Amino acid sequence: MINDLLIVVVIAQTLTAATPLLLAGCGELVAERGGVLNIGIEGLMLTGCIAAFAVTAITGNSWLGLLVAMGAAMVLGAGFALMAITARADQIVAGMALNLVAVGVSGTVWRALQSHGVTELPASAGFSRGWFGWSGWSSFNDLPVIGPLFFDLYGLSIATAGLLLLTWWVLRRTRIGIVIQAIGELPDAAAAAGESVHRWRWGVVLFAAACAGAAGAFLSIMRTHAFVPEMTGGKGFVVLALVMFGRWRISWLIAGCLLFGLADSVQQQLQSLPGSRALPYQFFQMLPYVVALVALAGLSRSAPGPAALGKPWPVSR
Amino acid sequence: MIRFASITKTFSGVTALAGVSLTAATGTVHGVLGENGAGKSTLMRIAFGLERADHGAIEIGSSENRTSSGPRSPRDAARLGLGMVHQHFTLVPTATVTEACVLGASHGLGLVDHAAWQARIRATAAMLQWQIDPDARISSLGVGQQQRVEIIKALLSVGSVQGTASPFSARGVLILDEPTAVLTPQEVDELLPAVRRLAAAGTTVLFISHKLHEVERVCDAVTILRRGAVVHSGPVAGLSTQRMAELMVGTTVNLPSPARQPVTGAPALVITKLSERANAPAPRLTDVSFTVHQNEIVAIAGVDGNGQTALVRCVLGLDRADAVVTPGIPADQRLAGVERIGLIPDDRQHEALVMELSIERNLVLKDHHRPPFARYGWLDFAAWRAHAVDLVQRFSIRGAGPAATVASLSGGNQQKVVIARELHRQPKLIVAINPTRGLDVAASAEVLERLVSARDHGAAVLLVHHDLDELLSVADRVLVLFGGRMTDSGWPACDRAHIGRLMLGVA
Amino acid sequence: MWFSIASSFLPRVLGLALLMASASAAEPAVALLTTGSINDGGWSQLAKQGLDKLTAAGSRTTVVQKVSADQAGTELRDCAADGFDLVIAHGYEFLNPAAEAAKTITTTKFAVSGADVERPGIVSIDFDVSQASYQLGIIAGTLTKSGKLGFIGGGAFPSVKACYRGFVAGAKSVRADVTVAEAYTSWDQVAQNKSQTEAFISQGIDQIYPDVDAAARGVYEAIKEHNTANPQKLVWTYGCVGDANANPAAGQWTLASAIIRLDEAFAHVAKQVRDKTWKPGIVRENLATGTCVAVLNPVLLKGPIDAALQAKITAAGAALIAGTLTIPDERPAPAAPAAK
Amino acid sequence: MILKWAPMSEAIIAVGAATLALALVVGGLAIAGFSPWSVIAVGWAGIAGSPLRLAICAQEAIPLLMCGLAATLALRSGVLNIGLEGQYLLGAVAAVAVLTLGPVGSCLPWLALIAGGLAGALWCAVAVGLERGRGVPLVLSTILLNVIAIHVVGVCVQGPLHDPATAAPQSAMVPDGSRMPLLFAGTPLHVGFLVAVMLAVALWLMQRRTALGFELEVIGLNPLAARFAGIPVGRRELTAALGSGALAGIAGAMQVAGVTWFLSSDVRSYGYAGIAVALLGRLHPLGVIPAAFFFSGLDLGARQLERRLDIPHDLGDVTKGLALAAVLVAGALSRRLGSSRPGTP
Repeated sequence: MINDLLIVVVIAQTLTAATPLLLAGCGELVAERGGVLNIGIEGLMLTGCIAAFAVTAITGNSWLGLLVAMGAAMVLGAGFALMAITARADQIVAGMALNLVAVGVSGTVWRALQSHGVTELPASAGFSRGWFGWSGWSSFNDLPVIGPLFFDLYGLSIATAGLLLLTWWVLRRTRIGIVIQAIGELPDAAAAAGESVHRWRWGVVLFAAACAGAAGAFLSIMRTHAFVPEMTGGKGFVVLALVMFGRWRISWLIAGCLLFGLADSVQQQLQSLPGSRALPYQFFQMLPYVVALVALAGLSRSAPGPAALGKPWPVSR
Repeated sequence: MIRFASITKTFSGVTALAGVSLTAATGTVHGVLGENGAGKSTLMRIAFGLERADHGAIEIGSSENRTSSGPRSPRDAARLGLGMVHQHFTLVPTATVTEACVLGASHGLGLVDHAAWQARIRATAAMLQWQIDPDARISSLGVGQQQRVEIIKALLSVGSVQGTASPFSARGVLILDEPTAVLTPQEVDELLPAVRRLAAAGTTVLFISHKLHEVERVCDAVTILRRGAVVHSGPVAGLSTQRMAELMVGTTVNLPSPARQPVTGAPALVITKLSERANAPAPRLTDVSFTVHQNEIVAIAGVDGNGQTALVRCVLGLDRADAVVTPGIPADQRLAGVERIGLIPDDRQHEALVMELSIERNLVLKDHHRPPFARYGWLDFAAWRAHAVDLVQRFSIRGAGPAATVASLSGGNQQKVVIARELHRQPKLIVAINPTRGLDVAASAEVLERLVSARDHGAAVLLVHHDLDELLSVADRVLVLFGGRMTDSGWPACDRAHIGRLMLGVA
Repeated sequence: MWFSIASSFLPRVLGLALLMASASAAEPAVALLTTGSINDGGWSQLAKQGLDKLTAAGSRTTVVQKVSADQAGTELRDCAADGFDLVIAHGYEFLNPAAEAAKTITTTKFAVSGADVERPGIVSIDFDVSQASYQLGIIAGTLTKSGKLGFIGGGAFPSVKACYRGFVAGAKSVRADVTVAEAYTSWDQVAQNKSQTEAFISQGIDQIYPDVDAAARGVYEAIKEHNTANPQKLVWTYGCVGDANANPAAGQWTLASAIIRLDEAFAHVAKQVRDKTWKPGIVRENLATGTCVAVLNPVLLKGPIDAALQAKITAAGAALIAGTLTIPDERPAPAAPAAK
Repeated sequence: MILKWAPMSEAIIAVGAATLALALVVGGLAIAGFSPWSVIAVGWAGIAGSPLRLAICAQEAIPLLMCGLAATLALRSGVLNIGLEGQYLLGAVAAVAVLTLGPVGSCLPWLALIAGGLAGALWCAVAVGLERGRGVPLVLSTILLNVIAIHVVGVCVQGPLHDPATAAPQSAMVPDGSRMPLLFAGTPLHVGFLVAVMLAVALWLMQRRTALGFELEVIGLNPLAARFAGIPVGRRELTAALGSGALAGIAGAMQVAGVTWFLSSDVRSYGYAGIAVALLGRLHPLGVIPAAFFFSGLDLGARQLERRLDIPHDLGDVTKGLALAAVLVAGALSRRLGSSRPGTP
């Protein structure tokens, strides 16, 4: 059957692997377009993982888990905004502090959950494949090609596609996009137009945090139905690299995430081939990262990025 | 119309405005004259809602719009019918003209109807008899064009434009903050009639300036501020420029008078057929040749963005180019050469000074690695201090002493630090780019004085300057750069108008 | 300074610790060092459970988790200084640090579990899961329809490689033409393991044996998803180290688990310390000692694992214990001692 | 990254922030029902309860201190080297290669440090080369190179550096004769501690008293002004980047030569922690020393608390993050309030 073809499987896996990257990347792209570099995305994703898992495991309500994951990430994101925007501290450092706190808090919460015996999601909880479990769609799963590549994906994968489209549209066609461009390129211009630079930057940071939280929820309550400490495994840092790789454009971000997902998916297929053991397995595991690096080096000189990226505002002299 | 009534404002104990009252009638152009620090900008920031007055009232348009202490925010100002064009443009370089106008002139968050906005921009431009491409990127526009975008944006923002109807309104007030500071004479000649057209259509224009002849040409009435207080207010007619200058400054200030000398010095900088590499961005420098002799100030005039930056970078050896000959500086020691040139760069805060460091450290910056300031790479701070104390005194740098940060100094004193560092070694060649930018009249005069004195002591000075008046007052020779090519103005047998035409490439 | 105030409390706290130390002199005091979190659902969690049994038996115990090789020396010395009679360093990474610690510390005995070589002064507990994995391989070789099997490891550690070796040998013993794909992922990235499993399934692999601790959850989730959607093309799986036969995700498709009875192994060493029969060397835990065994999923005994298959597994087990059947060992001879 | 040097107020900020973070966490534990006094007493005993504990604390501070110095050198010069993590690992790999493949000898640990420094600098040079040659931002390439470095370690300990005696992915043991000498017998503290402290002092002197240090500071504060003042900015930045890579590499080499004596695929890196330490030390080479002790003390104390009182040691990470956040906010506020404060001469 056509759906069993390697190419279809690899593409489907690529889409799934790219989903958390795209989701968190979409938020971070908006934040960076608005001039805020948050290297704490890794920590926010981890926060999303544990918050979604904890709430879903305790209440059995996956939707609540997803919401709380976004909310918890936004709370930490607010802490970051307080440091980096309101107090005008260095954004990179604030992001590092955020990562440290998030790793520690998620570990502590996990310990607390375990000491109360909460280590599994209830059987019925957690999102499954398909469009958030709407049964009507599942009959399309077996359609050739579009079944596995469209109907049998996870709900958040589809939602992410929609979010990317919406973000692209908002950035391109609405005044929101124009203001975000202004606060990222020349915050003084936005201020002169009567817009509050701080309020807008808070907005983009909270949006990025919500996206990262949702990406974390994808990993824990949707993709794997489990939590393991540090299960994000550096994906948040990959997201940062991909946003820069994507030159702060949605279309390039999508290309970058898909390329990374494809490399990951291909290395898994390669590892399964007989004879692959002639090479240490670490060669395969580093493949996606090497591909990303080579792709970057192969591209022409990358764009400089938003002019005010990483710079506190107002600049005090 | 707009009326300020007894506006008072203090910043941490320092009075910026002391009971300033001013009335600009509907459909007039009202000049606001004053030196830097006289309070013009503060008054306008209060009018535009960026600051709040401590006391006083502002009345805009008609009596029902009266507010006790002015608009609360720029948005509020726009609602009241007040638009402002800042001296420093607030245009996002990556945005298009349309996007810039949408950002500044509307406040919704929703979908942007690009077609409608483009129509409005075209209509407004047409009425001012301007050509504007709404899809052009701001970064691709010249300064004059950018200013037009700012004016259109301000007009659109006061909400008086409906569809393609007239952008002018009886209640609209437009503030132009030093609008001619960056323009060529020809661009000024195009701007001033447009200002008159605006007034004729019913808009009230506040014209902030310190250029007397422009006020004379365009304004109906003028208010002169000095140290936060009104020293004169009344119609322009019957007020001589000499009187205006006296009111503005308080005393008579003499710009250095061009004491022309016959060129006797040896060539200090010889540029022969300088061309940028083929892949350089436009305007690409092409076949630029000139010589600067000792005892001579050669001024380069030109509209910003015609290759001045590239020329300076090539002369300094920061960019590679063909055929630069600088006597005494081998072409391959490009960066070494920078140290020997006395350089007063355009943006002193970013290009010359390290704001976070002390005056002392900034003064030693170029010499830090040689004796007596360092031996074998090891620094001798005692020598630094002695050096700083000496220069602070010689160049009368006023501040909290050599250990104070440069950031704590006023703009004029910051520039003095740069000049002290660059000129105390009596370099053979001095390159100065817009050395008086942002300085008040007295400080400007002092800076130009220093350049002339250096010239008199034998230095060759290459001066790139945006202010044509100041440039003409000190230059021994004027060259004009247009589109990357250099033309000799034929000094001294030429006049302002001729230089202006050369700057626009229409001669 | 509040630090000096705190230090006045110090003697009291230390006195408390000493009091605890003398509480039960009969049973040895045992400390456990783990590489991972004691709630990792696998290797480290099982060790904690093993330790808990010792606690129940009256030993004073402590556990130090998430210890890296950098910190191992400190922690080993700490445990010795706290008067523990035995430190079980649970992971091959601790072999060298424990051997180093044993050079200077004689009061405390060190046992390294999961180590495959002998080092002077310490006990290396070598868990040979290859025999139990061989039995799992028999099931896989018998039940596979495609003839394609898969093995996923978290990293190429000795105990992991042993599982792979046994599994391959067992499968080939019943069906010579089977192929076993081998992939390595991560111990903590659940999503990565799920993707790897999906990649396996897409290649027609229908028996998957994971040795990735808690991240095996990803493997089971992938199998649950696949089997729910394709009940006619079932994929079967196994457990490793811990008993995964009742795992909540894919319990009904988990045929058997090759488990390590860490509690028994630990009790064994603890008993030697108590009875003063402890001596350095390598302890081989395997099918014969009853600590590394295959456990069939009881709910599937009437289904896929029929009586004939069960008999085959039992017979192979007997042969492995008797030594008439050996699994090819690609490891070097254990004779070579560490460089001095 | 722009910070001014005013030692006393910087120290007050850092100490205040650390105390605040500790107080918050201990207070949180008090709310959770733990006696704050026993928490402090047990934690303190774990850090400094005996000379041995102090020695352990110092030993664990070494890699943090070295990576902190590496971060200080880079960040002060405006070079955003996030790649310390990978440079540390490559330094460890090179050191193990020297120590286990070469002959045995007391000069070998020092050779290993040199090799580690070279390897760290080389790994950093890859990133710098990509930036200069291909325009790949340093932040981006180093993030990717950090991940790649972990796998490079894996490849090495399974391949060329693999210990043939075991199937485990780890290197052979460093022979006794090739190890870093210990500072005090009976403690694990090795002479690398002195080396690290001397490097801190050397770095401080370099930054404060040499023309190179002054140039790096100017570049860090305003690269454009540096360029216009005739400082060869590109070359100086390269010096800072490679220097920080070398320091991180030496950190990895020291850890292998002095503490672990072998390398496995599960090796731990201190690169990111080093950046945090440097920031808590307010990017001052001497401030980094107490900051490194604070971090290693937190680790030790948290592990003690977990063993004795069953308090999750993850709270140590939370404390670090809070301290960093507090120091950041306090620094930003003091900069804003004290913008007219005279600088140091």
